[in-house]
Amino acid sequence: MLKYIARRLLLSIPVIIGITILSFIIMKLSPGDPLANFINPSISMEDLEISRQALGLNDPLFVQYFKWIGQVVRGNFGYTYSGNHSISGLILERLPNTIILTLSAFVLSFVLGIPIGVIAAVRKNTRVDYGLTFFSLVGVAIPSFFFGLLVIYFFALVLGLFPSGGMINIRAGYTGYAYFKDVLHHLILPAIVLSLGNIASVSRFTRSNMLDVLKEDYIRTAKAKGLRNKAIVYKHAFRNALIPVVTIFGLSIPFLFSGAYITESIFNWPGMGQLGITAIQNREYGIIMALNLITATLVLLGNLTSDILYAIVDPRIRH
Amino acid sequence: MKPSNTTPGSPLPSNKKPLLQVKDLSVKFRTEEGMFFAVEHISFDLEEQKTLAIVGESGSGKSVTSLAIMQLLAENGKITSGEIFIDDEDILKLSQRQVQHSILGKKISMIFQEPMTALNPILKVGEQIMETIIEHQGASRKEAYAIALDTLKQVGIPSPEQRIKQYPHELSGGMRQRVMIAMGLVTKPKIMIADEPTTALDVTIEAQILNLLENLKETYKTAILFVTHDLNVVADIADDVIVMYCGEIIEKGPVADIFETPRHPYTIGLLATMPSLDNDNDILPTIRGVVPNITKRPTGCYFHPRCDHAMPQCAQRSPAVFQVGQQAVKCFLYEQDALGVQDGPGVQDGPGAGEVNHG
Amino acid sequence: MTLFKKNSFYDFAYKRFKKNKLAVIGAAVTLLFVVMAIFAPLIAPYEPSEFFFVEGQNVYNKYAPPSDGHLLGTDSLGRDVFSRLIYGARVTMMVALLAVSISTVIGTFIGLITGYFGKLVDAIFMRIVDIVISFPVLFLLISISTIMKPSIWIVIFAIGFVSWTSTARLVRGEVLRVKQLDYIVAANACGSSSLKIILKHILPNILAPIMVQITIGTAQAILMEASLSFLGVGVQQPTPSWGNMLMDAQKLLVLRDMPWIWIPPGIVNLLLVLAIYFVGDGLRDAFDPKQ
Amino acid sequence: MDKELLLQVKNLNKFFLLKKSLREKNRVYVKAVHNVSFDVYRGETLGIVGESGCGKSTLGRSILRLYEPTSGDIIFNNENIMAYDATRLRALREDMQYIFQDPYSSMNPKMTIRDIIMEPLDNFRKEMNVKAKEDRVAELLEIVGLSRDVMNRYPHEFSGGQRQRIVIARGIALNPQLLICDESVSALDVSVQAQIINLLQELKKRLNLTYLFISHDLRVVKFISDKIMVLYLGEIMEIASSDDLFAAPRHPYTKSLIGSISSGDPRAKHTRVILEGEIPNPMNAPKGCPFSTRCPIATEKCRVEKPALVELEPDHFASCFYV
Repeated sequence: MLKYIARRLLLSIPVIIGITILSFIIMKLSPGDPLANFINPSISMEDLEISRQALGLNDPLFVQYFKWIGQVVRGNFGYTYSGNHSISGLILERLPNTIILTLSAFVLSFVLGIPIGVIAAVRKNTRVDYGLTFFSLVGVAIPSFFFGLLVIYFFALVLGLFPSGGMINIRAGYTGYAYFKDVLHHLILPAIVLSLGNIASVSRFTRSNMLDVLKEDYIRTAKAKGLRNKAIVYKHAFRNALIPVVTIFGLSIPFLFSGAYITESIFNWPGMGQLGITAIQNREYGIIMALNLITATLVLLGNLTSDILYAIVDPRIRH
Repeated sequence: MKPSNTTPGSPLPSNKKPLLQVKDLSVKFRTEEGMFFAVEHISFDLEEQKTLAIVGESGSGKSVTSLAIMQLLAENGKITSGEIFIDDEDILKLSQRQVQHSILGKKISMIFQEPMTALNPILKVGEQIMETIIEHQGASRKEAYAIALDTLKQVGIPSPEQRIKQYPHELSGGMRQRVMIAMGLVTKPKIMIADEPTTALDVTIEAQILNLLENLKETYKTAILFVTHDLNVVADIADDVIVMYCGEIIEKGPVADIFETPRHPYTIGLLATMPSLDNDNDILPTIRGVVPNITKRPTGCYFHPRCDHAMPQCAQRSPAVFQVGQQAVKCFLYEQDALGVQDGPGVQDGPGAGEVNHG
Repeated sequence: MTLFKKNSFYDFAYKRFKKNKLAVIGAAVTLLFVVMAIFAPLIAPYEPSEFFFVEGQNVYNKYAPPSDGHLLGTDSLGRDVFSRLIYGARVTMMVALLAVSISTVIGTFIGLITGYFGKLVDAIFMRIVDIVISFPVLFLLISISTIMKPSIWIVIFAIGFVSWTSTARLVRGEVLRVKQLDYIVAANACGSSSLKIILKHILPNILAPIMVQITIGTAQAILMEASLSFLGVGVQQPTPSWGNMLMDAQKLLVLRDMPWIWIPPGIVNLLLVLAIYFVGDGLRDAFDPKQ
Repeated sequence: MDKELLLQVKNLNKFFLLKKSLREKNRVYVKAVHNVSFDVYRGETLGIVGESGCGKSTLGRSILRLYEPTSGDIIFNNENIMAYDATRLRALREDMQYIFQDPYSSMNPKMTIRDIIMEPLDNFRKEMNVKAKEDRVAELLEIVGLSRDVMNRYPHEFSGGQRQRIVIARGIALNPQLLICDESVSALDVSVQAQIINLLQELKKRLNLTYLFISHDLRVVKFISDKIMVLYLGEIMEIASSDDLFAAPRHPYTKSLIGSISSGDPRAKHTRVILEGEIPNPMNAPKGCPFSTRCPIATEKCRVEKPALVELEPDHFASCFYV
């Protein structure tokens, strides 16, 4: 078991390095000179060259890469072109908000997706199954921004049940429990929008796994032993069907981070996604790369956790 | 004895009451081309502490029969007629819950061909044995554990205290089959169905398992319905034999009679095609042709296109069952001479084993 | 009448597919959209970028509600929403199909090579796949779109180059499964070359899951394109795309009071993707009769 | 009758690396085939028998170099094919063919029977035109007892026995000298099994074939083979002519193997010999004689020292200290 984890960790080292190289390449390929934004017409070419030297922009690429990586390891992603804000500061400010949103969506996807899939599989070829399957397909097929807009339109604008955006009611200045309640109130719609696609894929995946497992020989054995349906479905089938579902824990993380871009921008949720969108509009490559790198690392960690979980739930791998 | 349209009850007059009685059972399967009979109007009895072997080639309906008794047919299979009595109770009339509660695992248990896939990979073997005891005997976990451990000892598993905590993949094929058998016996059912329990095993392990089954039958006083394609195994283990072909019982009788004087041309052919250790011919006797697909069965007697003794009537209608000595045979050859007359195509003067369609 | 060689695998699959109502409806709807895309100039009443003016005035007829002249009203620049919707199908389909072609070719090639030859090639390529999938798709797409000047072609290549990984993983897995079957060893035993084994024995036997993947991939590419365009880094104005037609709905006023501008493109987008998913599910069931 | 040596296997080893490690002593190998040597004469059938994990299939595939042997020599028609490069190895396929156990998976389901049987012709008979090849396919189908009408059909339209006939037709398409049959009748029903065994017997005479017949079924092996080799955990236990082996088995394993099969006679019930214990995991194979863990007559010597394969009588070899 420990060996397995160690092996997985070892394998992710080249991947981490690859991620940083790819991030670096994308950054270097970005058009325009990072200094171009600051060009003061009064600065002479010589002075510009000096600052280039100072910034290390004339070094060979690999030297630049190692310098950059050295900074990144220390958590330093540089500064924005405009306003000279520390990028890590900006991101740290946003990171918790994104985590609140994605984590809620993550929990929702599995808390709702797994039971939906199980029910559909157990009630195979009934109306319940057809209904749930259709719902899942719509969930996978609907563009998330369109669903977001629909949700805002109906639940915020027409019915007025929830706020249409933001994370807190700034004017109210809540603290303590009231603050928590206010965030929750703002969180519900974006979390639903962000998780819908994931709920749908989780339930589809669970359903098909359940159906596969229900056809296994050991289910027949369980039936032959005269066990109750409940024991057959939950003890024998469900636990086996859950094993592959663990693998999509990891896969759903990039999915949710991608989705956060759109959800956050529609709902004005002050997270990394929204920061990213603004960065794109302002061509802040430093921010974009930092975001890429951070999310890629989070995703990698997610996949790793998911692999380890897999090994924990499946005795065949554990040994 | 008068011919009947279905196979008669036990060929052996006996005052023992059968534990398991299958009467006129038919099973249909839905395929993409329509509904077809997998098993047609079969009847047989299984008596206390006897071993009844159902033997047949693929597509003969032998496994379907055992699954139908356990009500474990696949979704596209359906029992269309018949009765299955266990202790004088027609279990087809019971609700699913009643069958689960009072029949399966309690009065009748089943072991399967592939012990690897038939055991749940993520549950410890002990747990899988214990749950049956807890379900049917209301035992506590502690009691169940003790019983499970004891049963593992009974089936000859070395160091059961360790094995009980292991997962199926940690055991060898032979050990897994022993676990399956322990699982089937742990509630001391009166009937056990064994569906090709040794087919997936090596010869030396097969011998061990067959030996074990025979011993356990004595200890547990269990009757066994043994489903197999292997006539050698039948010779070793069975008291009575049912030979199936295309979903029908074509011959039935005590094992010694069937092996000594097989009556149905198919049974004769089947016994002759086995390569034997002391036969040194160059060419094996064979049955020509192939088993027809379930969707393309011929009219009349299903065997007639492959039969060397086929008569015009064989193509037209299905023969009735005739009693010849201890054997019941579904073949027109015995129409005139039913009841104990020996001049059918027996081994002596009929199409003897050695003569069946060489090459 | 059969489209395929009698009794072949595809003949059976076709028969099963035809029996699946949802899949047939999905195929019909998809076909309808394809026809719409091809014959857009004949169906659309106006040019997609044609500006309309308020009658008798030199002012754009902005945000006009649906009327006889403009079936679905006009947008923020006074363009006919209905016509843009129809031309949008063209853009959407072209982007999706080309992107899927790219990802399928790359993914299949890499999957075949890594699965068949294994060892070092496999280890290297699989790490590359790990790297690429570690970046959330939209992040990568956005990065690529920001580096290069956004255009339809960039969108196509970006989607194609980002989404080959799932095809590659699928194909690799299938190759590994098929590779150990006896008929591959048999082909080897009767002297067939590796190239012949890959092309004649492996590829035809993994085509079914690849076709399902193409279908699903097309649906996903449509969604990706729409998302990118909605965020302003995909297909750029004035070219109409179902995604960029919804950009305006980020304004509260449009969202609340002018549903004709954003609901129709959203609905058609949903419909098409849903239809393609139905086809994909139908194909999967038709190819795999066990289900 | 002069016997012509067709195949000679010398000290063949095939190890599978199970646990990688940079240090040799930490690596774990499965010795699937261990130091196997035997001769096969032209026109002869050598039966290879053993239980699961004994390496019989690995041996069959290694001889064709479908698996690359770890070491040893394979001399076929007086040439050591271990020295062959890829091109010559492919050319060798003309003379050595392989028939698999499972007729369901040994044909590409997307190809017609015509294309399946034609594949070896496509590879080696480039001079033949399509018409000639098609005629040859028809001829082959007739040889194996099928009609030429089946050419345009697909494998799934046939029963197991018919499929095995088709596979055999493909196997003999190039007139090979050696045919390796790997459990070729094991998956078939009894009545069909007899048909295929007869077909193989007939072809052997007609085409002057030599067989390596791999099977776990002692009855079948006895029936079809001239000479039998008994394998256990990758090593040869005994080799003898079919009659000798059954009449007077020498190795304790052979004895138990023969004893453990049923007599097939209900009156002679309970005559099976029960060999206790299980086949050890090949990963932890015993140090000495591989059979020592189950052998009724094993001594301390057997557990530490490997007995050599010795010729007890002419053409009867066994590897046991106590024969």
